[in-house]
Amino acid sequence: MSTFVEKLRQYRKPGYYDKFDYHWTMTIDLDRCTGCEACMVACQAENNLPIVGEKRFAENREIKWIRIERYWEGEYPDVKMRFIPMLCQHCDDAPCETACPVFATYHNQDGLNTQIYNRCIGTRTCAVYCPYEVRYFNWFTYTWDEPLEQQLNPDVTVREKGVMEKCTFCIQRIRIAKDNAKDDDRRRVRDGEVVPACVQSCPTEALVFGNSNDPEAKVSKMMKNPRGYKVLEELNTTPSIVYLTKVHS
Amino acid sequence: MFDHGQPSYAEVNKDVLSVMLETGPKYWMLLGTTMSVAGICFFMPWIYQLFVGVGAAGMNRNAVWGSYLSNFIFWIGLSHSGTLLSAVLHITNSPWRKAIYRSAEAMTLFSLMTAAMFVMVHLGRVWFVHWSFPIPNQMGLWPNFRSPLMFDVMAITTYLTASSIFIYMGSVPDFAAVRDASTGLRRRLYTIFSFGWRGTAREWHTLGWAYTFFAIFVIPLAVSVHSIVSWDFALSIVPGLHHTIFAPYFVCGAIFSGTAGIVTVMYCLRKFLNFERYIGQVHLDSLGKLLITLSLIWSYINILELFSSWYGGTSFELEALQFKLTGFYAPLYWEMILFCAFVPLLILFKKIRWSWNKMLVISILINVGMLTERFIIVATSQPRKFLPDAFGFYFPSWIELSITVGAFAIFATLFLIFIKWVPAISIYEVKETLKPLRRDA
Amino acid sequence: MSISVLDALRPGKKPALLGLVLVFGLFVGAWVHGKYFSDRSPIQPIEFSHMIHATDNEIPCQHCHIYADRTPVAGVPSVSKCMGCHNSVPSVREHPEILKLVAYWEKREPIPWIKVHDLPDFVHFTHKRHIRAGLACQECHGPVETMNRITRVATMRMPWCVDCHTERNVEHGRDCWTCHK
Amino acid sequence: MSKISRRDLLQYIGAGGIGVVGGVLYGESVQQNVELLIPQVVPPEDYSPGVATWYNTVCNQCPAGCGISVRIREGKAKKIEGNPVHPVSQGRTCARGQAGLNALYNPDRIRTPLQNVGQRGSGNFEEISWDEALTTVGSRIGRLKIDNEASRVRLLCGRVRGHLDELFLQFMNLLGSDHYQQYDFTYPSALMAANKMSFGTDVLPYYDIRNAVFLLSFGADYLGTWISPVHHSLAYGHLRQGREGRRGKTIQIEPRMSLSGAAADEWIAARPGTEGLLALGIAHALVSEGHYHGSDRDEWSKALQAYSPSLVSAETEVSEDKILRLAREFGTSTASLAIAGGATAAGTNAVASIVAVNALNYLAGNLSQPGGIIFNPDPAFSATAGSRQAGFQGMLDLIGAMKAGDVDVLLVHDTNPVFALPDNVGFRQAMQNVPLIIALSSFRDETTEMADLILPTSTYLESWGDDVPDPGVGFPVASISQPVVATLYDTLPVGDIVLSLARQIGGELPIHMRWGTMEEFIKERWREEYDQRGSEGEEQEFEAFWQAALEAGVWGQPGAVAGDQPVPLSSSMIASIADPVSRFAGDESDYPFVLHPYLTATFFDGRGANLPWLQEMPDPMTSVVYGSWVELNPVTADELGIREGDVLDVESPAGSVRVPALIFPAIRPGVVAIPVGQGHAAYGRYARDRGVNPIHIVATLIDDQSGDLAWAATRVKLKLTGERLQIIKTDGVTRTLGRQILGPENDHA
Repeated sequence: MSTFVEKLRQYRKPGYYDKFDYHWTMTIDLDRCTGCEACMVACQAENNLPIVGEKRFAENREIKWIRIERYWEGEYPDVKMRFIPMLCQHCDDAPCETACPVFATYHNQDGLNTQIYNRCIGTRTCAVYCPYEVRYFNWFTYTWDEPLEQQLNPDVTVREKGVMEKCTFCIQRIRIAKDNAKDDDRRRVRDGEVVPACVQSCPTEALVFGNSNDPEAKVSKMMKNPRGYKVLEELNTTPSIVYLTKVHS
Repeated sequence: MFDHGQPSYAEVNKDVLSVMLETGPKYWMLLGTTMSVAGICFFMPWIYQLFVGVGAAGMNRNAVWGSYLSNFIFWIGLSHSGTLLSAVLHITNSPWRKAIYRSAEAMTLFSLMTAAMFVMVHLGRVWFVHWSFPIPNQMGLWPNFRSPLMFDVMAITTYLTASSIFIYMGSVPDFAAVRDASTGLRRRLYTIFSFGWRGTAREWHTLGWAYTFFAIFVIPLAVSVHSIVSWDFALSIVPGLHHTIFAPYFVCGAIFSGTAGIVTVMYCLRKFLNFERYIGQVHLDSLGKLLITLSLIWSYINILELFSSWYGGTSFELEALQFKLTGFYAPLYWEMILFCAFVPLLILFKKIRWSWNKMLVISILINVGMLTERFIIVATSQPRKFLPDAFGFYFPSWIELSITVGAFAIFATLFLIFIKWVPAISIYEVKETLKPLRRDA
Repeated sequence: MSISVLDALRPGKKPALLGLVLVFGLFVGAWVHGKYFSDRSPIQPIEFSHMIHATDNEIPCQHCHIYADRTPVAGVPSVSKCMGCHNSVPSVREHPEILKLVAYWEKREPIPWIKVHDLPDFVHFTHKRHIRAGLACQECHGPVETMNRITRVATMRMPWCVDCHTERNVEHGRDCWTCHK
Repeated sequence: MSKISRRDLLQYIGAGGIGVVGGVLYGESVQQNVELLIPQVVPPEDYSPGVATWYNTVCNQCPAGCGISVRIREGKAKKIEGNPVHPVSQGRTCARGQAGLNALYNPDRIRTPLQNVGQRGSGNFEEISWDEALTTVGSRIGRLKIDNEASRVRLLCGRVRGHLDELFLQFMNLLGSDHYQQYDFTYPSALMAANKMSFGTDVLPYYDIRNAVFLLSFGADYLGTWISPVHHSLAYGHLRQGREGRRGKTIQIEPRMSLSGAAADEWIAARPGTEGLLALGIAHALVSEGHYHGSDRDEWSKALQAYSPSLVSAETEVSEDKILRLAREFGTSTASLAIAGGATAAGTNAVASIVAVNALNYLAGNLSQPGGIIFNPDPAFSATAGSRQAGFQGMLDLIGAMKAGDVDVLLVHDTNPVFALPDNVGFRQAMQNVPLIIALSSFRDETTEMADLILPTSTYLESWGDDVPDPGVGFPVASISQPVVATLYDTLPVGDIVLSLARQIGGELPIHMRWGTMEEFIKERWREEYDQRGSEGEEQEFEAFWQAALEAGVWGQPGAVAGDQPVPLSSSMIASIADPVSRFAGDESDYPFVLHPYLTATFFDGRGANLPWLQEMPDPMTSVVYGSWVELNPVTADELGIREGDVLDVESPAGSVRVPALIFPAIRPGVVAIPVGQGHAAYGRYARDRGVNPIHIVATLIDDQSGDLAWAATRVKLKLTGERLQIIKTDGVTRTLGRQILGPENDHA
């Protein structure tokens, strides 16, 4: 019993993940982001997101692991549009992880908030608990008009009806990078070796991804930027994504 | 105690058993109807949903929980007074309980089952539902014991088991009575059911002891169950759900709707199984008083909830509050307030309290109110959480509505089957309340 | 008539027994199927014998399964590869099975081998990692070199994988995302 | 122990038997179905299963000419990413570029040659063989050639660059027809004309946004659609945060906020059509405030005196001090750059406005300066496609010719004039007079539907070719596009079609166009280029060079000097420009609103509409998917009592469209905007019968100096139809409600 208590005590202390090799982190510079949505299509291509069709959009059942949120500020003529890319924040204290009764979602040693499609029974609790609303449910089994299915990425499962899905930080790419690292006996992957689809595509280089356990990594430097903040920080979900606010001049 | 004069022991047996032993065509017609309604309104849509996916229901990206869950809570709630009430009244040994507790407990049982059905309907991949039970497996996979849903599974199964044992134990002497009154296969079956009950002093003593023990055991259980159900919501951080008051709120609401449910059932028993002699004014009167008390507590908690939301003053809570009180579903909200906070006050008047028909209407209104309450909880907070850009809206699809209706048919079916297998009124306990017979009568 | 439960139960004795026998039968049937009728050892289009190749002629596995240590997939040898050797082995040229092979080659058709070791699409498995970790092929595929017709010895199901990962305590070997994708 | 009777025994055995059978059946039922393990007959050398390979080629979703890398697994294209070594895209891609895979694997691709049966344009086609198709075309054209009537053959392409352009040219020349034209709605003709006027160059310059500190954009949506969005986005990122402690500033001047407008620090909605005037006003202020110190200062102040800020402010409805402020910032910033495009370059004053903007650049002294206008050297390859651009006038000539029956054979490739021209120029009707229309196309768009014969072309991911980004990036660049996957269907790369046509026609064509395939042709041309430039420090042999070029997908000379310094801008130009304010078709009293059609970052000029990923990509500014809408200022909407989703009749002098209204906070009152791209009558299941095409109701006003279509110079009136149509958007509430979502400083609702 005491061991359990011990476990519980040291569980998810701040910096719980520092002892591991990786803590995958992303920074998003809103001063660079132009809301062009290249990231959304990149994600769709990389992660086999379904083409849901007009009807499903009308029903508000689209699946976009990363989306651009729009906020108007002020009124004409002094009106401003603000974009903010919203994807799974991979919180260290993720509300969704306590919610799932079958451990289909959990936090792994790389600081990733993961979703195991095969284990999911579709209670959808995680989506209710998630304050960022970045978890997407497969209301149906989606199909691809032949021959579009030939594009499907073999490194990523095609999800069936009744399971929850969400951003994985392109874990398949992380996996390949780790594999290469192992091949030439490196303990860790090099900085910049892993690039999720969205980060890779971003034409303004607003998105930066890396291992924040590595102080030399670009992302670690970006995180120190005084403009940095976390969305809905007050909820204490300790997200792994740091946003840099837009500069007003 | 008895409105129409006290029956003799023999009459009690006759009255109660006749319900079981003599079955007319009316019964079969009724049963047929409820069953077919259950089949058409509940199971057929569900099967369709199993094939296409949960998308058949009206839920969407922002509102992933819908009427299935609100129904689930409603039925759990309905289950709440039966066993609890019976247990409480047993240990406070109030005599008026004896005539009604058996059906009340049956109600508990069946509404629990109905609730369980809704869990199944809600799940995206119900064919893997067994994963939510801690079954040892080679893969070393366990359920997540931190998950309120996990608590739920535990609580409900325990409660179901406990209350079935409770009701069964109470029925053993009556099974024996059935046995003695019947022949052939039925006699054989009831021989088994009644564990060869003889009615010796020792048996009576053991029964009494065990029954009391269970009564005490069940009470905290019942309270915990609905607290835990409330945690499904309260342990999330969703504005409008993340309230400490939720557990008592749910428990009180549950007993409230449950008691109203009992009134409805009593009415039916009385009308259709002609138990006028046994279920009388006294029951109605005490249940009525109970209803008033509960509705007052309920209103109080409601006000508290609104207040704490408002006092919190965060943009999230205020938005949720505003949407609840003035948004699209505001009419439903005020309807709920009317039915659950104001209508019950009418019971204060003896005229109304003592009239079966009026009480029936009120009890039904209360449960309508409670059903909407559960719907509002699900439909108003969760589609409008933290990021305005992701605000959404939820409206149930016809499939959900039909399943909601079908659930009542399932409940009715189960109850109809029940009255043919178990004495709907506890024979021996009713007898306990009879005044000893006089020789010269 | 007595009120003894036993008396009441007695007539149910035989149906109960029958039921028991039935259930037992089910288990037997399932076992028999697994042993004799399962897909663990299907008839292949060509009666290829690993016994002859691996044991008698002592050809190492990766001579034919060339990708095993380089890529996720071990790779089944191309038809040209088979022919490459068999052209220079006149002794068996007239063997009926070899004639089949030649037929495929001349038609420039691939041989439709039936998959024996198959993992579901949602599993990420790479031969490379396992071989570079020093596992012998036999650890998973069994004594292939003694088989005339290839037979699956392991279940190739999750518990089996997990057990092995646990025994050898593979780093993060029990993290779901190590194998699921 | 009572002994068991035979009957019982049988029963037990029976039960057991049923059990066993059941067990076996169960086993069968749970068994996975058999999968086959198909070996290769002969494996290719570079093949390794389960490992992805990347091939570089050129994107063709818009004319920017980005280099892309395509991820290939087991012979199938999986993902498109930017080519990291390509100077234009530098490893990045836009949404359209990535959606190229949808074009390759599009279910509505033309899979075999098709012949029209029945009514032209009815869309009844039947499959025919290539031989049949080629002989039909070959013999027809051949006969014309023999009768010396080859000039009755016309070839119309989209923007075709590199050696494919040369191939077309050669083909037509050998045929004896000089009617080889290109038409691309998005081609910056006005910009060309204006730059010719200002700098006397035929080559578009390179706008060095990357190093600019103050960017003043007159209607050019450089982040979404203008010239080279990906390249500009990279530049923008650097302009904002790339330089330590030196954040560049951008100003956007346009009546409706575009992506670039949203990104800008300041968005100024001048009166539509007066942007050029505003530029002159700023120029005036710049000179008079003494921010310009050139020797020709006096001439300039003379030339500009008519445009004093006070007058300009009255015309443009931009406050005077704002003009002065802009002038000051523009004049004093270390590297300031002004660009013009979009609606500003699509009025009757297009050239005038751009010249005015060029004047600004000159006065800021940023010509050939970092962060200014860098003049491109002549493109890497002699072939300059620009000259082939028909422009609007050219199209009118073509239509005239077709109407007059001077066209016997019309070859159309990769352009869709039926969609991208106003209705009332009557391209479609004119086509009816052409005896034989041959479409070389991969998709059945509106123009292709009109063809008698469709020769299916392979997509750019299946074809050989090369490309010269235009405008370049300041130094010579050429990209190779190579097939990254095997051709899916019975289609041919367009180059190969031309070559086989040449063979069919016979005569001297096959002799001069002797290449078997496009690949041979490209390689030979590159060899020639290599031999010419061989001296330029390319030691290795050609084969090595070729392999390297294929691997890199691009060849360039970053070291090479930029184009020669152009003639200094003379102030006389200001006098020479026509009215700097645009005229509008339609009288303000009948047509109170200015129609502002705009290219979308999603569909560009409509060519992306058949790609499902793009249809499902929410519009960046409005989050609308599937369909089009008309944008109204909230105030205007209130006045007219219009709510979102009310279907409006948008009527111009040239026609009308029915489209649901969308309330858009960032559009000038009195202006209504409709996105270009939807409204296809054909073009596959994803595009067909969805939304409306504003170009169709554009009045045919032309720019006074370049003669190009002034597609932003039309007035419209709105009528409520009473119908309602749900506009499908992904956004919920687009105000922050005071929540700290955009960060601490941005916490205002």
